[in-house]
This record gives sequence, structure tokens and C-alpha cells, in this order.
Amino acid sequence: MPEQSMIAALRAGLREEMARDARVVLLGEDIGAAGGIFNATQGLRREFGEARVWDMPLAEGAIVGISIGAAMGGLRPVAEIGFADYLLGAMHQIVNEAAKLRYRSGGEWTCPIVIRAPYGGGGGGPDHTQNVEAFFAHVPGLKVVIPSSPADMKGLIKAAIRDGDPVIFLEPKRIYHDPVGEVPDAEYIVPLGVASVCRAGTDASVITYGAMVKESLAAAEVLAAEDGIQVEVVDVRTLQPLDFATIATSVHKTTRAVVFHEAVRFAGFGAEIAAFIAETCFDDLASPVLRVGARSLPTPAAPELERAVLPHAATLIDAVRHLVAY
Amino acid sequence: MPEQSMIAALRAGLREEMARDARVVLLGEDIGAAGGIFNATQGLRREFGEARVWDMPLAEGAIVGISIGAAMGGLRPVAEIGFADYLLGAMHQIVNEAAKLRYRSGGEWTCPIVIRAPYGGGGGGPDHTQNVEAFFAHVPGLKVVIPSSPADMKGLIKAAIRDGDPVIFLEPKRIYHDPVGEVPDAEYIVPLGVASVCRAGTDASVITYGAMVKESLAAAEVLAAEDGIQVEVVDVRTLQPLDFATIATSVHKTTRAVVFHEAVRFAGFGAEIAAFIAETCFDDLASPVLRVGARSLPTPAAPELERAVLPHAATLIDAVRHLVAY
Amino acid sequence: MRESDHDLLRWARIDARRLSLDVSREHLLRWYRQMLLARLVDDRLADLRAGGYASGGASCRGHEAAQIGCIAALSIGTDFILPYYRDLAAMLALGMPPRAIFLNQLSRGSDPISNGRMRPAQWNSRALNVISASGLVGTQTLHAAGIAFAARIRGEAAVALTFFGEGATSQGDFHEALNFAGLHHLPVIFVCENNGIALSTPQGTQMPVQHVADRAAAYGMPGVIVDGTDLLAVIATARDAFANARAGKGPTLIEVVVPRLATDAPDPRDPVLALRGYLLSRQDLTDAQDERLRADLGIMIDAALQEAVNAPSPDPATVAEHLFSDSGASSRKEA
Amino acid sequence: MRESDHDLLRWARIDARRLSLDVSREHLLRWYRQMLLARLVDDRLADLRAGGYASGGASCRGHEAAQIGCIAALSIGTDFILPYYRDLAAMLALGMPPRAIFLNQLSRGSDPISNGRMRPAQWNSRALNVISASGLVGTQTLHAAGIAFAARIRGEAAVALTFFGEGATSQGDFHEALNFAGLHHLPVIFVCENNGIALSTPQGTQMPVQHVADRAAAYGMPGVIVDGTDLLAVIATARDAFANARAGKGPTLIEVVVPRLATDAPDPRDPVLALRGYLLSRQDLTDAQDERLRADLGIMIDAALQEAVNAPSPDPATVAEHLFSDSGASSRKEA
Ligand SMILES: Cc1ncc(C[n+]2csc(CCOP(=O)(O)OP(=O)(O)O)c2C)c(N)n1
Ligand SMILES: Cc1ncc(C[n+]2csc(CCOP(=O)(O)OP(=O)(O)O)c2C)c(N)n1
Ligand SMILES: [Mg+2]
Ligand SMILES: [Mg+2]
Repeated sequence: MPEQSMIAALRAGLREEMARDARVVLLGEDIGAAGGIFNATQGLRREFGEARVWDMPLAEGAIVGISIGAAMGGLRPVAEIGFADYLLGAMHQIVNEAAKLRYRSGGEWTCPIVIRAPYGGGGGGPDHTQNVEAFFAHVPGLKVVIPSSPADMKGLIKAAIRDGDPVIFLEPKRIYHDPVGEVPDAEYIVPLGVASVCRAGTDASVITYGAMVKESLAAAEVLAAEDGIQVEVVDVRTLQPLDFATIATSVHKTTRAVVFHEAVRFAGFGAEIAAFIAETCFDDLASPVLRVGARSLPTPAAPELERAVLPHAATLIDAVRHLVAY
Repeated sequence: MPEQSMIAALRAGLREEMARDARVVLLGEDIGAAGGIFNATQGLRREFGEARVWDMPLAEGAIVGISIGAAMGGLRPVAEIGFADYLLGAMHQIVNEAAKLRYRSGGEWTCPIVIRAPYGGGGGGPDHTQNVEAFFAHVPGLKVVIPSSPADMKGLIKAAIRDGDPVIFLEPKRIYHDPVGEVPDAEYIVPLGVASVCRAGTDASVITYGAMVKESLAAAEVLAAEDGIQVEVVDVRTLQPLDFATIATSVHKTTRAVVFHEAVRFAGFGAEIAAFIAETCFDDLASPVLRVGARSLPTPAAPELERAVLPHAATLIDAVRHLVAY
Repeated sequence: MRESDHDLLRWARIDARRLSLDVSREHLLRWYRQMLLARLVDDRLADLRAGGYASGGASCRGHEAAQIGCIAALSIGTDFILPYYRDLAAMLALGMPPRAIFLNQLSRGSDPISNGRMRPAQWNSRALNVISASGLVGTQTLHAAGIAFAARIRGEAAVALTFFGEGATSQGDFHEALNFAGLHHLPVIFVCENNGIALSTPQGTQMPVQHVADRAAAYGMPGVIVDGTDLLAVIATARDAFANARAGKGPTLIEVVVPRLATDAPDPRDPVLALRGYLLSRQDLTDAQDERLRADLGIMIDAALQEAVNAPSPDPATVAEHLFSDSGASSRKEA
Repeated sequence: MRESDHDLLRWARIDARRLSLDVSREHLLRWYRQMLLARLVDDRLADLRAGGYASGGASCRGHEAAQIGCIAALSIGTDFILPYYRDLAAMLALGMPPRAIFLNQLSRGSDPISNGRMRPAQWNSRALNVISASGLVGTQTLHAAGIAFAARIRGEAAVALTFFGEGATSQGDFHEALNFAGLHHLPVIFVCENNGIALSTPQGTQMPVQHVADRAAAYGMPGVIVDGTDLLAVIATARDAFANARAGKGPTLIEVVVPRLATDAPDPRDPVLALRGYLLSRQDLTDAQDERLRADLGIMIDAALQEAVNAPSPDPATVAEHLFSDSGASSRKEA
């Protein structure tokens, strides 16, 4: 199998779906000749023509609102928003319109759109690194997907495009180029709603997603080598639908859980996972469910400051040690 | 002490602060002669003049964005948004601008604005009843306040207006007229960040806020009368800052906790409270921390359907019984 | 348009010849029937609200000719309609049955507009190509641009017709929608039903220009002002706009100037009276025929209302339906 | 403005007499010094970026006269400036020291612009009344309207001057801001630095009108187009706009048409060369004086850069500062 980066796998997934389904069109700022800020759409206009890849005016609410209309008009729009922070300018269209169209029309109108956005840390400062997943996960009618590996990136974007409902597809931009990983040659999709156990373990479960999967795997190696602790790493892959069963099964086995994400810990999506575990696995738990996330601060631009706010492998290692020693 | 409704107490609070501080101005749609959709500002234009109460064009992003500018220009704007659902159209200004101004300017510019909005169930359907508090509680730089009684309404709006930072002030519209309650005559504020134990109890803690406080108190009476269960009801009053200590003290005493809000349970703010209790009070807990909230659906307009989606006293009673029997 | 302009405008100057419109008696009577139907249904809705049997929804009184004139120019089944809450007359003219309106107003389980899920008047009908209306003012303008965009890409003949009030033009969505539609010459018709007031806020407190149509130039599209109580003038204007849209000449912003009539008082600006007067003057209608028509419509409407009153409330067991598609791998349970 | 118009425009027609501008040699030399300073700092920033020592920020090359001309017309300390990332020349002209620019570009702990918290060029200075610039395109237009609104209510003389690119005008915020400012005749000056392109997207793919200024009419305000490479023309235009704003006559939309110059090649549209040519022609400057000025500025700039290079990185212990006010009852710990 060929090795690919996340961004190459994304591009390949977009390309396959565009080739498969003529209704798939891309909309975004500077995604045509320029190929997008992170080159996700590079070459796609040349391959599929101008009518399939649209450079949009600088207005994120419009990109989403027009995508919603285009979906009702029979297309399968994939909207790129340059940074997830810009999604805030489209919240009314996403939350009040896209999420509710099917429900409010008794199923008569639907909104099969994908809204893709690079997100999270890795430089950019308070308004270009926000972890926005909690906003969307709370909204009935939206699906929320966050890939962590090249193979998942490709399989999940394809599933998202084929899905009949609005999907918020958040791409951890700091790992666009790393990890590189094997991506199957044959056609495949990764279904929404199925978590992945990335590493089996017996002593503690780390429930995570996105860029923190890589950090978790790194932490697991350290904990195995230095402490003899075998950590099981569960990548939820989709926040909505959330694969409760896989999480519960893992915690039942390990009796200990840390929920780990890059987003601000306070009222972050990790609270849902932790609250779920604390309720459902109460009798299994040997120690409290811990959460590791960012401090309650904007993410500063200077690398030294960003590191002081966002969590990383070392933060997780401390938490797991604390948990096992509890 | 005179008895007042929530809406009357709110109006009284606005009025006192406008009288006290000439920098306080009100901005919103139809708040002048019309007095706002729920009459929160009725009579204030007549009393304070046109320059203090502004009917704004129909654009919520503009109401917030202009308030932000006005705050930097030396005013203390209080913006009314007709329904909290319309706040989605101002998210970029609230989250990317208001919340970050002080931080990004190293404290040189500040944003002392209050954004008030009626919110939650009680009729209105999917786009006029949303419980939006989780969106804001997750954002560092914002404060989030939700009053549940007339006395708190007045004391909290006054504290919010005097606060030096942006405050999202969410008013449970279904209880604007009920409960009616005593409101002190003398000048007072209710400080942000201090929870209130509304009812003392020994057997279980209900952590709640907003319109669900009344439901909790009703449930507590039923549980006391029918089951001999003494429930302690904690109204957090402000979600950010959250009074962790009062919550922990209560759970330490009762050993059992239910977190109860009207918002969708999944990834709601209750998850934060539940995850906090599950972590911090692990050794105190006799049973799992339960959460009661709305189903993962938009809130339909028909009363029969709304009741099927939103939680109420009966839902809480079931949860407490389950918990105590655990 | 300033508030006072409403008084300066001269209403009810209906005249097919002046417009060089070739309309038959059958056409005129069909439109008159639509106007009357809208008025009579609107009256019933007002009664229901006054009686406390229903809440929500807004009267279309005064807007009938404006709405029906635009609908008269479209191609039903091909074109898309993106209405707002005030567009009762448009819905009835399209063929939405009064029964549906009443079931919706009373939030019945068999409400075909939203299954009892939305407040009244958030119109919707897949069969009629009416896009489900949001309760949020202005958002549909972007959806209209998106539908027209899809039609362009798919090579379909559809035109998107969207309605909104003058208050809605204060929203950024309006700007973004007109910009995009103008940029790509999309087949959209933006109809602003300018009644001079948004809830309590007069136009002069919303915008610094006299006419909404004055803004069309900023988007490279024609802006047309038309007396919205003159059915034939609206039809002529809308037909031009549709012809342009279908010919690939792009969008039009039509400002239909209308009065917001009180529900109870007769008004010289009333578009129904105006059309009636015109028909009488042409001898296309007699007083007796008019009475008969009203009586027939009244009987039909009352039957529809009775049916809705008797219809059962929504079944809570259905509340989770239609949140997501349940097709394929991503079907799911409620979280 | 379509892309090709840039070529059609005739640059560098600076002439004080044509504009009836009464400017002294001292004024001209001060402005020329500001233009040169901006150019030389911009060059250093380009070097830093090219060398991988810094990321972020955008060159102001070609925009200098446009920015400096507007700043020349304002009253420092009274008026507010709401810039965007491209406004380096405006900041320098206001008096922001090159040291601050470099500390900011290198995200040093003593960065006075954002304490190392923002990407470079999100300008800010309380002392200079520069409002902290967002990284989000277009949002500041509403803040400018809000500041002017506060000035109106408080009876202060302040004018809000805001800058943005032509791409920013696609945002709904732009529409809402101009609508509000026009509605209440607020003292705001909206300056669109139209360089014909937004990242990779030419103006012709953003909007269907030739000039951003064509949109001013939709907001009841004057829209003025000015050659942004002609410093004196910009000054004359900006002075008129400030005079109107101060006289209570409301906002102006100024479109300064500018080239986006490549960093390395000399260009006939270069506003610095244009002003230099004018000064030489007036014999207000000699080649030798020009060389001397550049050398002096270079030395000063290099010292500032060196100081910034040597400055320490931000101290992580300070990261939580300035999230909230810590005054009063609501002071709080991090959640
Ligand atoms: C985003 C949003 N903001 C505010 C409202 C509340 N609201 C409903 S109708 C209305 C006035 C609309 O006026 P206009 O557009 O002129 O339409 P009209 O009712 O006069 O036909 C307002 C402010 C809303 N529904 N949505
Ligand atoms: C809300 C938002 N959307 C998109 C971007 C990404 N972005 C940054 S600059 C830019 C182009 C701006 O073009 P223009 O307004 O013409 O300014 P110029 O750089 O040409 O001076 C874009 C799309 C952003 N920063 N914020
Ligand atoms: Mg109106
Ligand atoms: Mg530009």
C-alpha cells in the first residue's frame, strides 16, 4: 500500500468522489487555481473543470448558505472554510438552517452538504487555531467527523460526502503532513459512527480524537517503556454519531479512563465522553475519569505560549500515571 | 419586600443601572417605543431618552459588533437579541471578537458588554427555543449567566452590567412571569460566580440552573412527600465562572448527584458539571452521576411534541429515584 | 421608502392596457379568486388568533397582489419558491390547500407543512417546490442563490423566487446573496415586500435609502419598484424578471411597495378592492357573481377549517422522525 | 475595478496645485520619510519571512501612499484607527516604532502589539488609539461604526477611520456597518484599499461591480475613488471625508486604488518612486539628500531589528494574563 500524508489522502478522497458522482461540487475561498490554503483541492479544478470547483467571495456565511441551497437544488456541495475559526461567521446557517432543514420539513427537504475546515493548534493564534467541535456536537441534526490518520481521512471524507445529512468535517491541520500512513488502494469508506481502537491495552483507556491520537500513541509508548503501563487508545473518529459501545467496552476492560482532546477542557466535548463513562461504567471504574484538554485561554500565537496552553503527550502521561496510582 | 416577576425584576435592574451610570445604553430590535418582544425595556426610552435606548436595524451581528465598538468608545452597551437563536448570527463577533479583545490586546482594549437574550423552551419551535449556553460556556473570555428567580435576575443583570468583560446573559423566557418572588428594596448585586443552594437536602444533589430550578424544586417536594427523599437543589447561576466549590460541597454531603438542564443532554453544559463531579467527588459517590436533559432533537413547536423532547420535573423525579435505589 | 411615501403613492391604478398586458377574463377571474381566497383565509386565521386558538403567523392583508402577481409569473413545478412567514397568499396561489394552512396554524399531527414541528407559517411543500421557510429573517436569500447556482450547474431551467420584507435587507445574508447572484448572473428573483415597517421599526430606522431597489445597482442587477397593490403591474414586472432570468441575463431585485393593512378596517389601498373595482369596471364581474364567489369560497374554507379543528394533535411517538436520513452506513440512534 | 483597469490607470500624477492643496516642503518631506520608512521596514520583514525567521503578515508595498495619506488627515489622539493586517505604513505613520513592529513580527515577549499572542500584524496600540485588529476579515467595520456611535452619544469629536481590502466588502459585516453608519450619519471613514485581488481571487470573482465605491449609494453616503499611489490625492480626499465627518455630515466610503507590488521588482506604479520624483522635480529633495535619508533610516531600522532579534521569547508564566479583568466581585480563577 502507498504511504500518504493526511492532506494527500484528503485530496484523493475528494477526487474519487468527484469522479464517482457528478453532483459533487467544491465551494470555497481560493480553492480553484490556488488549490486552497493547505492545498487540499490542488489540481481538482484542472481535472474537473471550473463548474465543479468554485472560488467563492470572501463570506463564509454565504459559502454555507449557498451550499445549503445548492444541496436542495440537487448538488452535493463540499464547502471548504479556510480555518475553522471562520465557521463562527456561518453558525446561523449551519445551526439554524442546515441542521434543521430535514426535521422542519418533515423529511421533504434535505441538506447533504459537507463543511470541511482545517482546525486546531499548530500556530495561528487565538483566531486561527480554535477547536470548535463542541459547538457542533451539541446540535441535533449535524454529524461531526474528525480524522486522525491518512486512511481514515480518505475513508471518512468519502463517507461524509455520501451521507444524506450535513457533516462538519474538521481536519486537524497540524497533522496534515504527519503522520504519513498506509492508504488502501482499493475503494473503501470508513463509516461514520464507528470508533477505532488504535492500540490495545489493559491498564487504562485513553479516549481521544484528531491530532491528540498521535500524542496518545506517543504517550502510550513512553508509559509502556517507563512504567509498564499498557494504555488502550480509542479514537472516536466521529463525535456525532458517537460510538458509545466501543468506549464502554474498553473502559470495562481497563477500569480506568482519561479523555484527551486539544480543545479547552472546560465544557469541551471531552466532558460528554467523561460524563458518559462515569455514568455507564460506574461499577467498572477503579479510579475517577480524568480529562486532559487545553487551559481556559485563547491559544496564543507564540510557540512558547501555545505550548503552555494546549495539552500534549506529556500532559497525558502525567494524567495516566496519576490515574493508575490512584 | 415587593413581589415581582422575572421580567419586572430585569427591567428594574436595567433601570437602576441606567440611572447609576450614564454610559449604559441599550441596543436591540424594537426595544424603544415597543419595549422589546417580551417588554424587558418597556418605558426605558421614555425615561432615559432616545440616546440611551436604540432601535437597531434587523441584523444581530451588527448589534453585537456595534456594541463591541461602542464599548471601546467608552460606553457600557447592553444588547438585546430578540431570541437566543438569533445569537447564532453574531457568533463571529461574540467568539472571535468580544471574547478575545482583552487578551489579544494585552489588556489595552476591553469589551464590557452585556448580551441579553430570552432563551429555551416554552413554545417557538426549533429556531426559537434553543438552549445555547453550551456554545458560550466553552469560550475563554466570556462569562455566562442564567438567572432563575426575580431576585437573582435583578442582582445578576446589575453585576453583569458592571462587569469589565463580555457577559452572555440568558433569560429563561418560559419563566419570565412565573415564578414571582421577593426582590429586595435596597440596592444589591448578586456577584457572578457564586452558586445558590435553593433547597437544602441530604440524599441527593440536583445541580441545575435557569428554568429547571423551578422544576427541580417541584420535583424535590414530590420526592420528599412520596419517597421521603431529601433533595438538595443547587442553582449554579453562572456557568462561567462556575462555582465548583459549592457543587463539590453539596455532593460530598449527599453522595449522589443529578445534573439537570433543559438543553440537549448530549454534549450539553451538564456534561461539564457531571464530569467535574465524577472526577472530583469520586470517593464520595454512592452512585453514578446522572444527567437529565433534552433528547437529541430540535424542540418542536407543537406543545405535545415539545413536552416529548424537553425534560421536566417528572423526568428528574425518575432519575433521582433511580439514583437513590442504585 | 419613507413612511410618508405610503400616503403619497397612488394606489389601485390597475390597467392592463397601460401595461400592454394581454390578459383574458379567465386569467383575471382566476387571480381575483386567489386574492379573495387569501383574504378569507387570512380573516379566519385572524379570528383564530384573536380567539386564542392559535398563535404565530402574520397577516398578508395588503400584500396579496404583490405575492399573487409574482406567483402568476412563475412556472409551477419548475421554479423554486423561498417564502417568508407573510406569504400566505403566495402559498394559496401556488395551490397549497386551505386545509394545510389550518392544520399548520393549529399545529396538528397531520400538518403537511412541518408535521407540527414549526410555528405556523414556516411554509414548505416539496410537491410545490416551496423550500421550508426558516424562522430566521433573511437566511433564505442565500438558499435562493444556492438553488439558482445548482440549476445553472445542472443545466436546468429553474428560477428561484424568494420573498422577504424590507427589514430583512439589513441582514448581511441579503448582501451576500445579492452579491453572489449578481456576480454569476444567476436566475434568482429577489422580491422585497416593502410594507414600510419591521415589527415596530419603520424603514427610516432601518436604512438610509429611500428604496430597497436603490441597492440593486450595488450588485450589478436591475432594481425595480412596483406598486404592490396593482396586481397587473406586479405581474408585468415579475414576467420581465422571469424572462431575464430564464434568458441567462441574471437576477432582478423587485421592490413591491405594499401597505400593511389593519385586519378590521376597510382601506382605500386594499389590493383586493382595487382588483374588484377593475373587474367591475370591465364588466368581467358583477356584484352578484362576486357575492357568489365569496360565499362558495367561504363554504370551502370553513369546511377546511373544521377538518383541521377536528384533526388530532401530533403523536409524541413520531417526534424523532426525520432528524437524519436512515439510509446507509451512517444511520444511527438518538444520542 | 476589474483587474485590467490597473493597467489603464495612469499612476504618479502627483500635483499639489491641481488639487489646490497647500502643502509645505516640510510636510512633503515628512510624508516622504514615512513612505521610505514603511518601504524599508517592509523590506526587512520580507527578508525575515524569506529567511524563515518569521511567518505571517502581508506586505504593504504599493499601499503606502494610500495608508499614509489617510493618516495624514486624521487627528492623532482624538480619532480611532481600525486597521487590517496590511496597514504597516499606516502604523508607522501614526508613530508606532519599528522596534514594536519587529518585536511583533518575531513574537517576542515584549511585543507591545499583542504580547506575542497574535500572529504578526494584528496591529494594536491604546496609546495611538489603534484598535486591536482581528484576524477575521471585515469584522472591524462594525467596530468602527460602534466607536463612532459612542462618540456621537458621548458628544466627542472622534472620527473612526477603518481600513480593509476589497475582498472584505463581500462580507455581510461590511454591509451592516455601512448601513448603520449611513443611517445615523456617524463619523466613520471607510477606506477600501483596493488592490484588485484577495489572496488569489481577483475582484471580478468577488463582486459584480466595477468599483467598491459604487456601493456607497446603497448606504446613503458618498463613495469616492482615488488613485492610491498619489499621496496628495489621497490626502485631499481624506481631508474632505474627515471634514464631513466632523461636521456631522456622516460617513464616507473611500476606495483607494492601489497596486499589489511584488517585493523585489521596481515598478512604474510604485508610490514611493512617484513621490520621490515629485520631490525631485520640485527640488524639495536632491539625490544626495535622498540617499542620506535612506541610510539614516536604514541604520535606525537595523538597530530596532537587532534589538528585537535579541529580545527574549514570551514567558509562559504570563500566558493567563489579561483574559478577564480582575477587578471587583467577578474576578476569578481559570476554570
Ligand atoms: C434573525 C432574526 N432576527 C429577528 C427576528 C424577529 N423578527 C421577526 S419578523 C421581524 C420583522 C421583519 O420585518 P420585515 O422584514 O420588514 O418583514 P414584514 O414582517 O414587515 O413583512 C423581526 C425583527 C427573526 N425572526 N429573525
Ligand atoms: C473571515 C475570514 N475569512 C477568510 C480569511 C482568510 N483571508 C485572509 S486575507 C484574505 C484576503 C483578503 O483580501 P482583501 O480584503 O482584498 O485584502 P488584501 O489582502 O488584498 O489587502 C483572506 C481570504 C480571514 N482571515 N478571515
Ligand atoms: Mg416590513
Ligand atoms: Mg485585495
